[in-house]
Amino acid sequence: MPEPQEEADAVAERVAAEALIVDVDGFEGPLDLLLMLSRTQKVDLRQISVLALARQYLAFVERARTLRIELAADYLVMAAWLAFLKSRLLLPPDPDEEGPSGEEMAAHLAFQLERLEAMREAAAKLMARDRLGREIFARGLPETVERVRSIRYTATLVDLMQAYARVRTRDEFRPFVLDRHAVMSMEEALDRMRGLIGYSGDWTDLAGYMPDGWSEDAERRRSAMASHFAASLELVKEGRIDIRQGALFSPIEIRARRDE
Amino acid sequence: MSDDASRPLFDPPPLDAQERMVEAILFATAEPISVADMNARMPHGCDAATALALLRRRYEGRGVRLVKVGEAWAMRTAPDLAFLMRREIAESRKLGRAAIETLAIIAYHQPATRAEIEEIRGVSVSRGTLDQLLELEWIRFGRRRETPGRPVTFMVTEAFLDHFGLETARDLPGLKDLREAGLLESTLPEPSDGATETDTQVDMFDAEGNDDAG
Amino acid sequence: MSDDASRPLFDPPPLDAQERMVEAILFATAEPISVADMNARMPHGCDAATALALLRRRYEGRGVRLVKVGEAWAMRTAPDLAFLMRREIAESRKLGRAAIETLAIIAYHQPATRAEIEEIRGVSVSRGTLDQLLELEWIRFGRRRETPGRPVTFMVTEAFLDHFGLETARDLPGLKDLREAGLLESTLPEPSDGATETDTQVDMFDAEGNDDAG
Repeated sequence: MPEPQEEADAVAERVAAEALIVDVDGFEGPLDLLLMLSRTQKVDLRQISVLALARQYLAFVERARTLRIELAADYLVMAAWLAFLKSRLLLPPDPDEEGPSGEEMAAHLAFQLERLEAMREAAAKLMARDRLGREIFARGLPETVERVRSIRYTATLVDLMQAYARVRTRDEFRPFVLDRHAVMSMEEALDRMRGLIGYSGDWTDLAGYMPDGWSEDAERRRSAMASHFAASLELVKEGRIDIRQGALFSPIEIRARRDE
Repeated sequence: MSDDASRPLFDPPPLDAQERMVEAILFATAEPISVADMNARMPHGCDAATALALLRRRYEGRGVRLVKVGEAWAMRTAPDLAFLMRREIAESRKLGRAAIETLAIIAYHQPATRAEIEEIRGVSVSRGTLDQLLELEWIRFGRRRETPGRPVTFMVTEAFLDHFGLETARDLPGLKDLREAGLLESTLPEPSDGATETDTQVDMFDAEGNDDAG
Repeated sequence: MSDDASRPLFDPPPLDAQERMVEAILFATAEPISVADMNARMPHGCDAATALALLRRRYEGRGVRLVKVGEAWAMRTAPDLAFLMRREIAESRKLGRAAIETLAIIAYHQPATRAEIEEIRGVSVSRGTLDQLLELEWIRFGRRRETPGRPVTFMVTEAFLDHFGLETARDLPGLKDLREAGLLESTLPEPSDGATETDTQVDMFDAEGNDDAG
């Protein structure tokens, strides 16, 4: 870059910086400010001197500080980052340093600026298009489209009967859950017998264990007997009782086991 | 619009261009617009009336046409296409399970209270289900039951009988008939000779399709 | 509609009648309408797409024209007649710079997450900005990104396309140049000078040669 140009830039830079300070609020963040500063370089963003830009930015922040203008934190964060970048760019690369080189960081910043600029231009182009309601118009007097929703529910007699059959069939399944008046489960019998068994040291007829109200009706008696018999076998298996039957069809007798 | 309207600085646009203008104006305005208003909007020297006449002819027999509303003009769809402006969304839907079961229970047990329906279905009956059936006019309210709380009862309607091709609700087949007709299975009705299944009761209990019988 | 759709009970109306119908449907509404919607409203057997092609030709060069918006179609005034319409402009809320930039970033980078928008603008995006764009129905939520935190993405809508006179998001001004310059990438492309396509955006804006609608 030729010397006089640089001097002119420096002047422009100062003027710009002063103007900028007046309305720092007008900027949409540090990147926006950087983009504005970069314009003072009057070059394509691809050729921009990031080092010079960093100097401009830091000068701006310094100036803001002397004028006691409060800068938002993100402006200060950017300043710190740019100071770091500046040192990276100025010092010879340290081979032990991890991370991106100063040049890479600078290139990325230039890319960010270019991308932001590109999006701004795209936004401007977009807003400058012939737009609906401004240059192009939709029908001003639309006619309402009436929506008539008619839902026809269909069901046939077969559907109806199947539904009824389904409900009634469910009903016939219900004995398993509800119609317990004629059925005693083994669990019930087992619960009863566990409670009673401790009192009987001698052989007792199993029929004597039938609960009240379960021996009159044949159906109930059968169920109670069956469940108590099954429960007895369970208790034998557990080793809690002995069971015996003298002869075919003779009474089944049980007693609590002694040897425990 | 320039303020010296008296001096014709430019020639008016050709008539076909004027016709386009009238077309765009009529299309986009939110209200019918008079010839005078059109002229006021169009460039100096235009003759909206003539352009309008041309445009009107152009739209003759089209899907939209130019109509005069008082002293103003508007575009309107052709009356014979009014049917397009009505969107009839006719859906035929199968009545949902809850609804059909509820309906069946009412039909078989009418007059039935809600509590009775719930007792039979074994689940509660939502207000929506009953509303739907009432709306379909397949059920109606019957007399209140003379029990505590005086609950309303539901009955099936004439429309119901009509729809299902029944003379009276008593014509509904009984449970036994249903079983004999094979309607108690979720699968197909059994073959008429009854060779494979000896007892309908059996397949009712061993649920759907266990083919291990063979 | 009819329950035996397989059997054509009636022949569909002749094509010129179908064209009238499409014309009426499009004139009756301010919103774009899809071909499927048109077909649904027209009598059975109609082919709205064919009728639409005829109609489009008919309106070429007229004061109103047929435009495609996404997958839908609409009648719109010709842009060169904007000067006639000054009175129709309903003064809309002016969008702030943040909103305009955010909109552009979403349009050109879609689907874009909030973090990506912030990355490009270098400043956080206020909730209000996105709300404003959502309210205008110019942006909508896209699919969540399958990255940690599963951030939501934003996309532009059909109303956006309609407003800016775009047929698809691929027709955004300068899109091709921006992509070739690597400016739609998240990082600086490798300085290989070839400016070869990189694949990140390809899914959105793939079909390069979409025939420009006049």
